[in-house]
Amino acid sequence: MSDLATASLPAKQPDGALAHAAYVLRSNPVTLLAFSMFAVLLVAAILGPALVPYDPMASNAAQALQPPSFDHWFGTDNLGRDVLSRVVVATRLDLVISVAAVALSFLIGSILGSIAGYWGGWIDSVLNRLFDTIMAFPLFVLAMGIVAALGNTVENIVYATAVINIPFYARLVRAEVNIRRDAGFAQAAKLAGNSDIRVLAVHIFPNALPPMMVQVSLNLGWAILNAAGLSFIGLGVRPPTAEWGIMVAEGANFIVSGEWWLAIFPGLALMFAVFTFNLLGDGLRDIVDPRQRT
Amino acid sequence: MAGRLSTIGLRITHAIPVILGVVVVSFLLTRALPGDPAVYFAGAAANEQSIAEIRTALGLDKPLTEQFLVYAGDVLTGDLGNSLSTGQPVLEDLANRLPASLELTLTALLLSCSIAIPLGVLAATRPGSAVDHLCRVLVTAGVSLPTFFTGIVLIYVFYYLLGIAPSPLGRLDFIYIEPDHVTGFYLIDAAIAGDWETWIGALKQLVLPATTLALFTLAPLARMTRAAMLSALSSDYIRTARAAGLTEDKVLFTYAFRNALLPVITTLGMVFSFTLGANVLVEKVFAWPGIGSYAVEALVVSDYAAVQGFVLAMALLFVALNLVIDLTYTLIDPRIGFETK
Amino acid sequence: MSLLSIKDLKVSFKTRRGDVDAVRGVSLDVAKGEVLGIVGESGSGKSVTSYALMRLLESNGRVTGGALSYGGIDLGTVKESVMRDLRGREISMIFQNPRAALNPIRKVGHQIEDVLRRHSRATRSNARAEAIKALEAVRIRNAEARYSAYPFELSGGMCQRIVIALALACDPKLLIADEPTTGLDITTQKAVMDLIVDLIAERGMSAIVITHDLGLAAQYCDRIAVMKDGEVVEEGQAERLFAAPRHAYTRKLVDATPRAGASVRSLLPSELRTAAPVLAKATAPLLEVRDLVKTYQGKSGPVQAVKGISFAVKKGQSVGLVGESGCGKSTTSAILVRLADPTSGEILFNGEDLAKTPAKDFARDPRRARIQMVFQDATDSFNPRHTARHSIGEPLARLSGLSRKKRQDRIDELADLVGLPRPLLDRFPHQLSGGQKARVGIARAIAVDPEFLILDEPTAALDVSIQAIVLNLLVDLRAKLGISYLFVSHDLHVVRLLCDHVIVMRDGEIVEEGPADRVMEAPTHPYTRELLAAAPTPPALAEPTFSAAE
Amino acid sequence: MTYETSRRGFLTGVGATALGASVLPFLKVLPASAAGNDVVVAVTGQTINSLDIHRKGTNRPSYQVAVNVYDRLVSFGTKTLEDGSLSYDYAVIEPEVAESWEFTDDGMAIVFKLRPEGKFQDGSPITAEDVKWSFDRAVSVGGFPTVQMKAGSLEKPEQFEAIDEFTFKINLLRKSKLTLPDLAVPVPMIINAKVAREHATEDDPWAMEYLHKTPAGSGAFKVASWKPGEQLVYERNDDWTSGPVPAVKRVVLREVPSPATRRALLERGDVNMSFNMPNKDAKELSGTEDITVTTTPVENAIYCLCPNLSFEPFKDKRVRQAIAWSVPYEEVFQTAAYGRGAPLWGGQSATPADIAWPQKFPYSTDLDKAKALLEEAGYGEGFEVPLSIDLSQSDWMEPAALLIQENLAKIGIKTTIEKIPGANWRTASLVEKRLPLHLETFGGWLNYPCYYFFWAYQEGHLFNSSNYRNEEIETLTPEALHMPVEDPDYAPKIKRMIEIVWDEVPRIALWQPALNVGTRNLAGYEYWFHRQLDVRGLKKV
Repeated sequence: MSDLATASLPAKQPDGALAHAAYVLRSNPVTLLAFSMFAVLLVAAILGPALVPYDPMASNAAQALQPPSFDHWFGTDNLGRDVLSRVVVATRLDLVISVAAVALSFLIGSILGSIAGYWGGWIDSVLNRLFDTIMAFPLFVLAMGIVAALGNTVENIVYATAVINIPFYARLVRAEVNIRRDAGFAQAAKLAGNSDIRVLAVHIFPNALPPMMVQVSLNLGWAILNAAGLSFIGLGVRPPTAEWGIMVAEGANFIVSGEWWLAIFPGLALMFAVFTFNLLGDGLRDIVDPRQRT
Repeated sequence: MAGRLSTIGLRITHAIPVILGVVVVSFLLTRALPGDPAVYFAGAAANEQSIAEIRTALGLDKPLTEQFLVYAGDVLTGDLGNSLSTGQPVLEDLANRLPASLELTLTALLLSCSIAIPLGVLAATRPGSAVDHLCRVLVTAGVSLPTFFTGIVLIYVFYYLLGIAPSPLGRLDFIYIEPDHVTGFYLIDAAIAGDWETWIGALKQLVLPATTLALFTLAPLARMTRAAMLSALSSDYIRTARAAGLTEDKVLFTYAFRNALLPVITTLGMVFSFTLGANVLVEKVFAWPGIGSYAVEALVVSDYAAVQGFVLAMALLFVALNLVIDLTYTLIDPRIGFETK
Repeated sequence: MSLLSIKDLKVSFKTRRGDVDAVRGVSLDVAKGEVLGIVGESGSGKSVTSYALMRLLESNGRVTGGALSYGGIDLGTVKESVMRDLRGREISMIFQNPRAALNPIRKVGHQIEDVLRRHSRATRSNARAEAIKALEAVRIRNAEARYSAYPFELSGGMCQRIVIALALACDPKLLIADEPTTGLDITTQKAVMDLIVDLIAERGMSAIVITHDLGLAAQYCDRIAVMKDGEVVEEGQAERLFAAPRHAYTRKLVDATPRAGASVRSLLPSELRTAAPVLAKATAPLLEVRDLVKTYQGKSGPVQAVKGISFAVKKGQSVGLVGESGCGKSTTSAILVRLADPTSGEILFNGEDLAKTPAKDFARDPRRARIQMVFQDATDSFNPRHTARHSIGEPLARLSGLSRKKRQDRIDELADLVGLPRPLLDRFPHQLSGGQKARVGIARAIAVDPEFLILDEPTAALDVSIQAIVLNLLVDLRAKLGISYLFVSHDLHVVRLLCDHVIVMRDGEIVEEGPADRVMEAPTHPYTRELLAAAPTPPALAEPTFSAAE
Repeated sequence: MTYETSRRGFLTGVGATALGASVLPFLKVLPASAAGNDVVVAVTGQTINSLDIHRKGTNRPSYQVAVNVYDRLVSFGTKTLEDGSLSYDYAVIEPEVAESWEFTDDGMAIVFKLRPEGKFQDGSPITAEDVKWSFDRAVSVGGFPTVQMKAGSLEKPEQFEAIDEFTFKINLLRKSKLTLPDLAVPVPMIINAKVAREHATEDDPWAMEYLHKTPAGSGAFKVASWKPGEQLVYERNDDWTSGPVPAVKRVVLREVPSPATRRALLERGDVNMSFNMPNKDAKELSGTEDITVTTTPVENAIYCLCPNLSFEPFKDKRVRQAIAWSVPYEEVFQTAAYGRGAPLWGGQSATPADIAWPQKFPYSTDLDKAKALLEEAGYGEGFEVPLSIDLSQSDWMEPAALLIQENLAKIGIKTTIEKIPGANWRTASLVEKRLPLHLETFGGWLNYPCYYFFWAYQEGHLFNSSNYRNEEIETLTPEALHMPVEDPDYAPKIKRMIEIVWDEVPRIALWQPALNVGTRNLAGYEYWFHRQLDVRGLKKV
């Protein structure tokens, strides 16, 4: 009975997720870079306010519009605030906005998508038309409309960003659930006495998570851009809160007059964050892709 | 073929509830906008009475349901109302501005495709190589740039510092006379008129905004091309084709690429509609007289008719775009219309 | 002089765990006009050998040693451009899963033209005519019309014919057929194999047939090479191999191949054979199906998948349900196990009509534990995120009402029962082999002591040697636990080994039904006869290596 | 009037440039400087949304069409300011369509003699009938034009009489110093009534639809092409009868929303003028070679911080004074205005010396005084309040608010800054007057302190966003409003009014804003109270 003896099995270590992640990181330098960049972002978000050299809100009219120097690495803005401090401190807010928005759309999208994908039928059709309707709007303009209508607060930016992302998650979950709806393990779960909802929640949905994690990562970057775009047209957070988008938007007016540091540094920070999330998405894809595993 | 036609017919029927939904949502959204357009447009020295007069003139004193019925009726007859901020009929505004947005978006996508697709194919033929990683980092960097930021930097560098680019003044420098209106696309109209001077002028204006948008759209296209090519190249029919001794070019392009094109076209469609939305910011930076900048301005002043008209136009465009994609699909993939959805 | 000569071929693959040697010094010769069969179980390196020969290895594989010589040309060192000329013109290859092997969005005629024109067998002007000729050559009727067809419009068998036409279009001298019939229905299998052999003979070609099915190889090949773990363990004439296998592995394979006259125990290697268990006589009825109808809403009107069938299963009885794909056997089993609702009809289980409870509510029905199922695809039927222990424990947790502690004990007990080493219980499905997964699947199905077990082709994806073990396990369990089986399969030979009673289905109807031996030996319906005839018939063994247990 | 005709007009009129462009094909980019000496290119950030100032919904930037394309009976004179720049002269009323006018003996009517040679742009004569129709229209259509006419006591059509072809009479409801100046503002423009009537319909008796897109005036310029959101092209009316024919033939007014782009265009010499530049650009570009920046403090205008008296802490005068003492005026002025404009803080006396308006308020930054006042009022521990600003004016409001926020925090007043979108701003701040603490700006077209007080300090009036009411102001303001400035009672009344609002500070003056215009190779720019571009006097240099 050769298939049984453990000894005759190829000497195979159980392929843990960590070991696999380590392999992906080792074999792909870009992904390693992405994870390191992500670590930097996290540090800035968590410890930012403790690390920065100046109070990001404190103005100093005498020091307004100073170019980058030893005292102010990123220069100062029109109110004399330290740009470096503001850029670093803004990390937390920007990450919170994107994470909250993505979490919200992930949650709602998952529920709606699971329902549509698992039960199908008229509820699927109705939900699909709903998603089509949202997608038929130019998404950024829809976000603008929502923020304009609800008022520009951080929460509303989060809601708007979440709403325009819901269809993407819902569609993805719908597809992932749909292909697994009649999978053997789902049927086996039913035979084991699981109700439909349990089968969906415990067996099918967790298996749809890996491709969603990739979407989540890419989406985090996009959510940051979206919030920044809203800030750029004046529908962003309240001053004097530091936020990258609004800093770029305000700094943009200073570029032509030579005060490039006002826009460039927050712009680079924005780019850095989005870049990190996008690269991270590719890396996550490699990590969660079962075909990449032995 | 009948199967394909009915698939397309089905798509059109699916579009009807979407358009209805868009009409309702856009109506509600505009009503939820803050501010009272009547107050805004009554002007600087208005008093209660003049505000009330404007409110009546705009029909804003009626109950919401009645306003909606009036609006829906007008939409059915093709009347989108007058924009308050430009003072023109919305339909006319859109007709004037849509070609500008489309010309910009299409040029950007053309530019983007001509770079992203070869890049994606190149990366797919050498997965895991340095070229692959480089492509990935480059296109990811592109999509990480906020368009408004790229736009400003490009203007600063190429116009202000280097002086290579023309002044960012919309579609045509004022020294040129706009070509006779045929399609509304300056490049096409100028070519029809044989006015190459203007053609070049229009092209120059397009370069920077189109580059800005193209940078942003490279990533999804290149990524999808790479993924689709990889999956096509690893499929059984490629092995069959190789086993039959077909040349690498034939395998790559006739066999793999055509199959990989399907998901790329879907992505292209999504990117297109996304870009039309993202135009808003680019148009603002480049003073581009498109519908995106129109919508932003309308939104800020609660210009109901303009916002609704814009949203409706975009929804129709979206539906039309999906139809075009479906048609393209049926041209490429014979299976369409035979599979259950 | 041989047409093809492989000397000490070594192929290795670069993987994360270092280099894996897939082929370790294989030497083979194919003479002109000869059909060589390469037989082996999965992972034996049989396909890799052929890909190495064609130089179509995946990018992480490479030839690390040996020589490949085709008609004097060294295939190992010749330039890629020359190799491309050889492929399709001198050496051709056909693959398993014919539908995927064709470009889905290109007309089949054009795909053949591509090859013809590549090898200058046709010009632009006569390509169409030549392609149609090539189609006609593989006995495709109405070739003109087929020329413009897309693969999705054709049946699997037709696709395989197209693939053959494509491979033979340029009159190659050597054809490599890699599992050419896997995934096809048994009757189609036979037609395709007959065609290949006829064409090879007609054209005086040589061929290599790669298959896991020793019976098939024996029937169609002149000579057979048996491969195991990247090496050829034995080589010889088909008859000789069956009659007097020299290598232990060959013997094991020969034994495990189901064939007429063999008992389930005789499939096992002789050292493992034990006395067949004694089965209690089936008496009282357990399940009775009456006028079961299932209608689907198809694209062009309703489709009847099951057209009013009736049959009964007695307590402790094992009933085989046989038919080709699309005959309605899977639909029937899904309805019986209450995963789907019938359109009409009754399912009397211990006298109660189960059809009255909708499938969606059956999960919480007290009778849920009474009827269980072993799934066909062992990989697909396990939640990839759950360990074997978790999977087996699932029905216990939901249905048994046992405490957590008791459940763990029961799982261990079950593992012992199905012969699964306990340490393996903590592995994830992808860390288990096919046979192990089959055991886990069976353990899960019997965890809550069902009275009735539906076995949906439980061995279809397994290698024959593992199949033999699993089949024996099932027989033992039936004897030990007194469960009734409904064994769903396409393979009459396998069904006969396990079942007392056989039902043959076709197009949603039962065409023949009766005791297994009677149906096998004296089929009354022509379809049953056709099925029996289509199954590969390995040469009868000189003498049964083990006398049946009766 | 359709697009086609306007385009044809554009092409036939364009002569020089069209020729220029086709003759010089090798010139890849033709900068503004090379575009010919009679073409001026100007950029602005705003959209002109109508060619008719009387229309409902016509925005401020569109008023310039009324100035450039239409004439009025009278106009203001021109004076040269100390810095050498030109400004309209409020003290001088000059003839435009009217060649002369006189008050009747009782002073209750004005009779205007029109120029007999006056011609509309279509060549038809300007008659008293046209003037009457135009004035009737302005007082009848409602909305802004009617309100503005009313400010000059021009309220009913019955007041206007066409005596004969060239004699027009206005009967006055009351004697008011505001009437004659109000005839020189853009609103009472003279429309070609014959043309307008042709396009009037029963539903639209005042030809609103027609005149919205097609001007019918007699002004110095015609509209050659108009693309809302893109550009407006003025073309000289070579037969202008109401003044000297302008020096430039065409003026292209390009709309460029981004201030940075506008600055770049001016710096690179691609345009001749950037109208209404941000203060920062004005500060940095003034003194640059080739670019002339003209900064004119806007008359009768103040940027201020308004505590709303409907809300509790602000009902107490001492709280308002405390805020007034806590504003970091100098920093605000330097940071938000880049020092462009005039300071309005640091006045030495609590009583005004003269009736100049605006003049320095008797406050400066003194946090100790502020704290003391707050203690006195019982708000020693401070309080919380939102500080609202207008999104569309965030260029100055935001930095100002941030600096004010910081200083208020120092005396214990915690503020959160609330940005309100433009559409909502007017409703919230002026109509509903519901913003507890906000920034505000108002400038009166008619340059009298009483006019400012009328709008900004009288209860219920639009710009009194502080909900301020003072009985004395309520009586003094209407008394002073129509009174001639020479009246001996006038100055004491005004001084008293100023003293009251200084003491009670319902509006805390921050500074007097300025209008910045950058020009390049261009002379003849003239500042007007309406703060729109008057292109009539421009000439290339």
